[in-house]
Amino acid sequence: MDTKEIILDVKNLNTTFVSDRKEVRIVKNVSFQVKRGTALAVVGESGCGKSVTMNSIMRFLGKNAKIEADSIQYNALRDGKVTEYHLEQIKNPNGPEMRALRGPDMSMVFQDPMSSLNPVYKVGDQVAEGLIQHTGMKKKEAREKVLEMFRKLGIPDPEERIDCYPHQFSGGMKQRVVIAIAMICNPELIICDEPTTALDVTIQAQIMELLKDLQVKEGKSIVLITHNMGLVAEMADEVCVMYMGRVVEFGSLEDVFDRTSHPYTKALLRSVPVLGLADGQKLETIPGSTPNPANLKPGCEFADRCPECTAACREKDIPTFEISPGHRVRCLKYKNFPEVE
Amino acid sequence: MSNTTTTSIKAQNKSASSSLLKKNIRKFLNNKLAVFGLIVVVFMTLACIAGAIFQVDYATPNLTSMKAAPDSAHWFGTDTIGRDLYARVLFGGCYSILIGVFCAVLSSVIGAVLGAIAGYFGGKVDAVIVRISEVFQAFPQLVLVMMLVAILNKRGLGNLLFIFVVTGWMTTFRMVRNEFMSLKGETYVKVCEAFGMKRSNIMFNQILPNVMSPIIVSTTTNVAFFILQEASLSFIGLGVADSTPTWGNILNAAKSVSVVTNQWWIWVFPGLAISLFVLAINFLGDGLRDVLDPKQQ
Amino acid sequence: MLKFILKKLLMMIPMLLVISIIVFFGLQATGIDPINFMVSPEVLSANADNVEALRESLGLNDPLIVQYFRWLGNLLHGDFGYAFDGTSIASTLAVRMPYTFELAGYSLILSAVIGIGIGIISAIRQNGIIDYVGRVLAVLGQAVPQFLVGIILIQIFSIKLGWFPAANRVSPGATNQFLDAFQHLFLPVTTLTIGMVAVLMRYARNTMLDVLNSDYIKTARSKGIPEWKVYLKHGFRNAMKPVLVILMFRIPTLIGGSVVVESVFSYPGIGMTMTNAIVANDYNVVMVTTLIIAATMLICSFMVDVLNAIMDPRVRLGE
Amino acid sequence: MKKVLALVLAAAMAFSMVACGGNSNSASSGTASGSTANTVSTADGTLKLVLSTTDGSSTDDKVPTPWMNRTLPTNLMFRSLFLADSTLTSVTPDLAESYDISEDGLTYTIALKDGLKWSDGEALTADDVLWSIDAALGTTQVNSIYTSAFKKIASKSSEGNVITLTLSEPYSAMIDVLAQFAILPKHSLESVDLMKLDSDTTFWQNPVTSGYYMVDEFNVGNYFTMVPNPNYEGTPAKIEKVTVSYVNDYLTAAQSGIADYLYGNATDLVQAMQSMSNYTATPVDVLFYKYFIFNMSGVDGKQNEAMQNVEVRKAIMEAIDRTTLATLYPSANVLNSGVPNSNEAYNGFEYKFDAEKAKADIQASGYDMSRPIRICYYNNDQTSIDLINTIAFYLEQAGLKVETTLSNDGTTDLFTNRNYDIGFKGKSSFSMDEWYSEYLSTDALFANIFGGDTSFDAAIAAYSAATTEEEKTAALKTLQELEQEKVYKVPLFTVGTYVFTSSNVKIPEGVTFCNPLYSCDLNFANWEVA
Repeated sequence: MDTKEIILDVKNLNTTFVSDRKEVRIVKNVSFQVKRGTALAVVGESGCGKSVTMNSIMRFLGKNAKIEADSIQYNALRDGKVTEYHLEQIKNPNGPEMRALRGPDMSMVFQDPMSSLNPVYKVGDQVAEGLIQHTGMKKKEAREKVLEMFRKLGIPDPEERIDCYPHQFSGGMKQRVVIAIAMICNPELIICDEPTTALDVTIQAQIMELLKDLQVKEGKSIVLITHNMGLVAEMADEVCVMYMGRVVEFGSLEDVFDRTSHPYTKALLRSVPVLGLADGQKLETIPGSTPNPANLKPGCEFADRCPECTAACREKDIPTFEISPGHRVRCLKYKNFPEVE
Repeated sequence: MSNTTTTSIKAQNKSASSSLLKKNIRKFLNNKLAVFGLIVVVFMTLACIAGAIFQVDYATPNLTSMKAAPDSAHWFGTDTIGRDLYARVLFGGCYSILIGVFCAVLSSVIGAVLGAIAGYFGGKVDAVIVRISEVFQAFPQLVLVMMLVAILNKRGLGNLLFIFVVTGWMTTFRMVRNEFMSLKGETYVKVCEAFGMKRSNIMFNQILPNVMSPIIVSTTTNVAFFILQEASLSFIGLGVADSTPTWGNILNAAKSVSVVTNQWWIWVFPGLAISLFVLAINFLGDGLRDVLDPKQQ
Repeated sequence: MLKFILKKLLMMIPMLLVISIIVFFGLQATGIDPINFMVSPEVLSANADNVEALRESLGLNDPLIVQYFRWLGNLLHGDFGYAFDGTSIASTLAVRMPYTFELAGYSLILSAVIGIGIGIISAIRQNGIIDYVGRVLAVLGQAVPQFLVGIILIQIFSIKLGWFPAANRVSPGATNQFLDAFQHLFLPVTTLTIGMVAVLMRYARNTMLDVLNSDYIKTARSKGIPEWKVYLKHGFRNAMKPVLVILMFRIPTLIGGSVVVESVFSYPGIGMTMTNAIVANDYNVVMVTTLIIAATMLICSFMVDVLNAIMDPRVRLGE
Repeated sequence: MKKVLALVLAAAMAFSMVACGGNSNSASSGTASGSTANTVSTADGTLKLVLSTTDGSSTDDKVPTPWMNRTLPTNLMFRSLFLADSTLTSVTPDLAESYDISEDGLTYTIALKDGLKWSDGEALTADDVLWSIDAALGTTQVNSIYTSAFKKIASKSSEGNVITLTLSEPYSAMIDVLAQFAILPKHSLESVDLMKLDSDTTFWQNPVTSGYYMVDEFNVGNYFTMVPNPNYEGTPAKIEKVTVSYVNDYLTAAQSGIADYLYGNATDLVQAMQSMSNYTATPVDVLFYKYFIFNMSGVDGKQNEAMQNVEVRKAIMEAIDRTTLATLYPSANVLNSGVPNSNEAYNGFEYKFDAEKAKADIQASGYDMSRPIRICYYNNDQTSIDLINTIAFYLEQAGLKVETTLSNDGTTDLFTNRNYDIGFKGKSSFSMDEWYSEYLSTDALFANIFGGDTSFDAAIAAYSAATTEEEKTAALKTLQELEQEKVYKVPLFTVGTYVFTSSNVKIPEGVTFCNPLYSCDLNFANWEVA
């Protein structure tokens, strides 16, 4: 596909953690693309590796994480020209190459706004810091920019709030500040790691609207990590479903929600509470629990919990099949379809 | 049916806790320094106790063979009045380790109880106990000890133990209090309260076990601290009376400059004994911290 | 902020009162009769009447509570009383306190700089060489009794090498005051620092590790700022607060340590004064020195509180 | 792990470097301290002295009073009427021009030199002498040799430069005592409360002196320096400057090169000093008694029941092997009374060491064996601690329980709280006279310990009055017998003292050192510093 269309292309990403002298592979052969100007939702249960995947791409993991990939390609579009960056080749996770990208090109909104802000600095300064770093702007100019951003993000009384400290903010306001930090350098790609889990439901909606607005109006690309299927339905253009460190289903929102193919995705969708659940209708849960990533059996990781499991499922690694253009499923049910990398 | 599930849950719990224990032990064994510490501590303690049980002769002076260098009869040589230093270091170890362990454990107990009370009840009780601890904290411990020695005007072992315990509980107290402050807001405590459990039960049976690991770690390091403190006090002449050998007392010979330069064995062996034991205890404490405190990986 | 400082200052007053009560009544409990030390036994038995008059004039026959308030009143007027041998305690302290503050102060600064410095480097380069060596040295520094360190240093640097004097704070006829001070302070300050550095190093390392694992460090990195800024601006500043607290908690240990170190190095500070006073049962001196040390501790902890407030807006803005 | 072990080993080597180094190279340690003197000390031509702050004799904020001990620093500042020789019993005039003793030994006429001046220019007169004698009787910190001698002065007067002292009874040692007694300036001190005479820092940090030197600079806690006294009427000393540093430990001071002269009797000090090639060790003949004093009863009637039985006291002496104990000191001589065994007046009695007999005797005496014997001692040096520990061991062998306590003062503690049975003391005695005068029923201190027993009084008076050797010997024999019968205080041994001088100091030929706590003629004017 055209590098103008694809902003981020990940092929065969593997992330391994070394702990207690053992290596545990958390992310396995993950491949996906993010199209420019769209929103990709990465969904899955807690611990399925969604956050690790994104943090691997941004290189925010500690020294005990080993990241390998065939390719992590980021395509920057500047003045109609595309510059390719091969992130997998950058050695130092916090070196100048990575740093130059963080902020003006790719940025990240973290899960917990409560702890994502440095408690000892004024929020305005924290937002301005990246701007000053990348543009060499004067403090005063930067302040104007920050005020502008605060207004855009709907922070009331920005002139006053800009000189406040994080502990004087509510959770929702803090998350707006975190988003401001992510947005201030006008990046192309924003990775939002469960940005609303820690917030009240009403605030959640506001924040999500804000993000959607940004994506649509300013043509940003967003990767949204969540386990909230409702949000996915509202926000995403494409959906990537992960289970036990693998992408089990990838496709457009319609592919995944309306033509749900993988048994796990089906189970996941069934377990979403719907407002006005009919009397006597039970909310379904997925039987069993996620296996321990440290000692996995061969074959499909979902086999033990899968109602459609066959003996073949437990034999060897399952390849991915493309059941319609752009809709890929990792399940032997579709072995008649063409295999893809 | 319900029976079987309970047993299975119990069994699960059991296996889970035993696997946790196994994991912790494995983690501990992987920490070479901690294992080294444990071995040294156990070995030295056993050696000292064995010395005490077999009643090695640490007290008989022999002025004809005083200041004798180490040989096959006296492994560590003899001291300034010809007593066998090996026996003295063993016996002194008993007293020093006793002082360290006794004071560390008792001061931890006092600190934990007061910390639990202050942290759990909060309010005025907390304010009063915190003030008391601050008053104690305002005195340098050595100064407080010196003052108490002046008041009691005796240099017995009992007095020293008393003084160390009275002056040593504040750090544990602070730690336990802070933990209790945050833990008492936890749901499980609220649940216990809602069940109408006795407060003492909630404090000591429900909350305290969660704070045990930092207490254990700080107790370990306190053992080392008190042993060193005793040595310091002995040095300025306010420690245990000379008739009771402690490592500090024996090391006191290093006050004499000519002993330092001419009879190295008189101070090097007790000095090494203290340092090695303290080193080992600290390694052990660090190891325990790594195992027990999940935050410190 | 002003309110905060005032509140903290006001809280020191009852603390000091309680401490003075403990010190006064505690030492009265020793049952030492100062007359025995002030008057020679010969005079004691010869002129019982005069002695009684002296006792009366010193107010030793008044009830304890009266004596306490008189003592306290005198202290507030700057009258620290007299040692049993008749020297004015105020003049003794005027000379010795600066010496001890010098010793403890330099050790504090030095150990803070070295300990926190190495601790933070250890945390940043976790499991690197500095980390490893630092950790082992820290444990070793804690394991050797302080007086033994002092004695060994004297043996090596004063006697064998002859680089530094082994006693006193000032040499007779020293022409270069700075050099003289450096020579006399070097060994005792080193001795005190070795013990202090160990604790600070360990603590600073652990705190910095905690801080570096926190989310806002990730946020800082996501802005693409250079690593040194991440460490110093975001990491260090936040790690400083708990380290400062532990630094404050170590000050008593430092003063206690200086008691031992002063005695090893014949250093004429209040530690020596106090040791001598205790051995001589001179409780007038013990009372005042203990009180002064305690007051110093309170002031230190007050200053740490203020510093904390300056550094942490959550404290400053009253949360 | 290996790194750790390596570091531990390195630390151990640092330990041993200190330890072994000193063991092997006593010669090189000499050169090392020589170089120390270069780096640490300042100007040449300076005599460097030290004062100890840990033996209780001086504090580091004033010049020590010359009325307790006459150590070298004070001898260089204060003079007496006479100057003793190294035996301390033969004198030459110093402040005095001449003296005369009446036939009956009761009237002393002493003429002062003309034109004597204090360092501040005031005249030194007979008034100063008379005031000093009065003051010594009224102040607290004063050696008992002065008070017991001056108490015998019934009247004193002066006429111009001539002082007349009339005694109530003959006292043969009066001139010797006066040779030690430093005269202090009346004009500077008469307004000072006698109780605080020795602690008046305004005077003692810059005293008005009569000797070679006066204080130039006093640095509290560290040192004082002395420069020649311009008003000294004799030949000025060749040494231009003297520094006196306050230290905790003489040996460290010597090794680090800040002491040209020091003294001591502790084994470790003596051995270490003897091994330093740049110091000369001179043994000095002194009467330094190490002795026990049994806490009996006070004039106030308070008794210590446990020690009343003389058999217990004797048995305690039998339980201790003093000959072996004496090996703790570089040169100690066992003795059995105040009279050294080598003295011809010694009566031959001996406390024999016999552990078995002692055990039996104590049991026979009916002593409650469960009651611990409490010993207090006040010297905190390693040798004293070793000695006490060994004594405790001997007593335990005899079946007794023992508690030993480091106390602040070996004498007053005995009677202020009767917590102790035995005091262990050291006394650098001026003469045997000083030893025996403690038995006087009128002795203010010991009356509280021996209950004011009058049985010694007559014999002591006879000894004080004795003028011929025969009379003295006879009196001493009587005293020894009394002493050995009563067993109130028992000497273990006398210990020899050493004076050490560094090679920096050139001491003129023919100088004999005396007891370093007393004053004698050292020909100091001709001392030189290299």
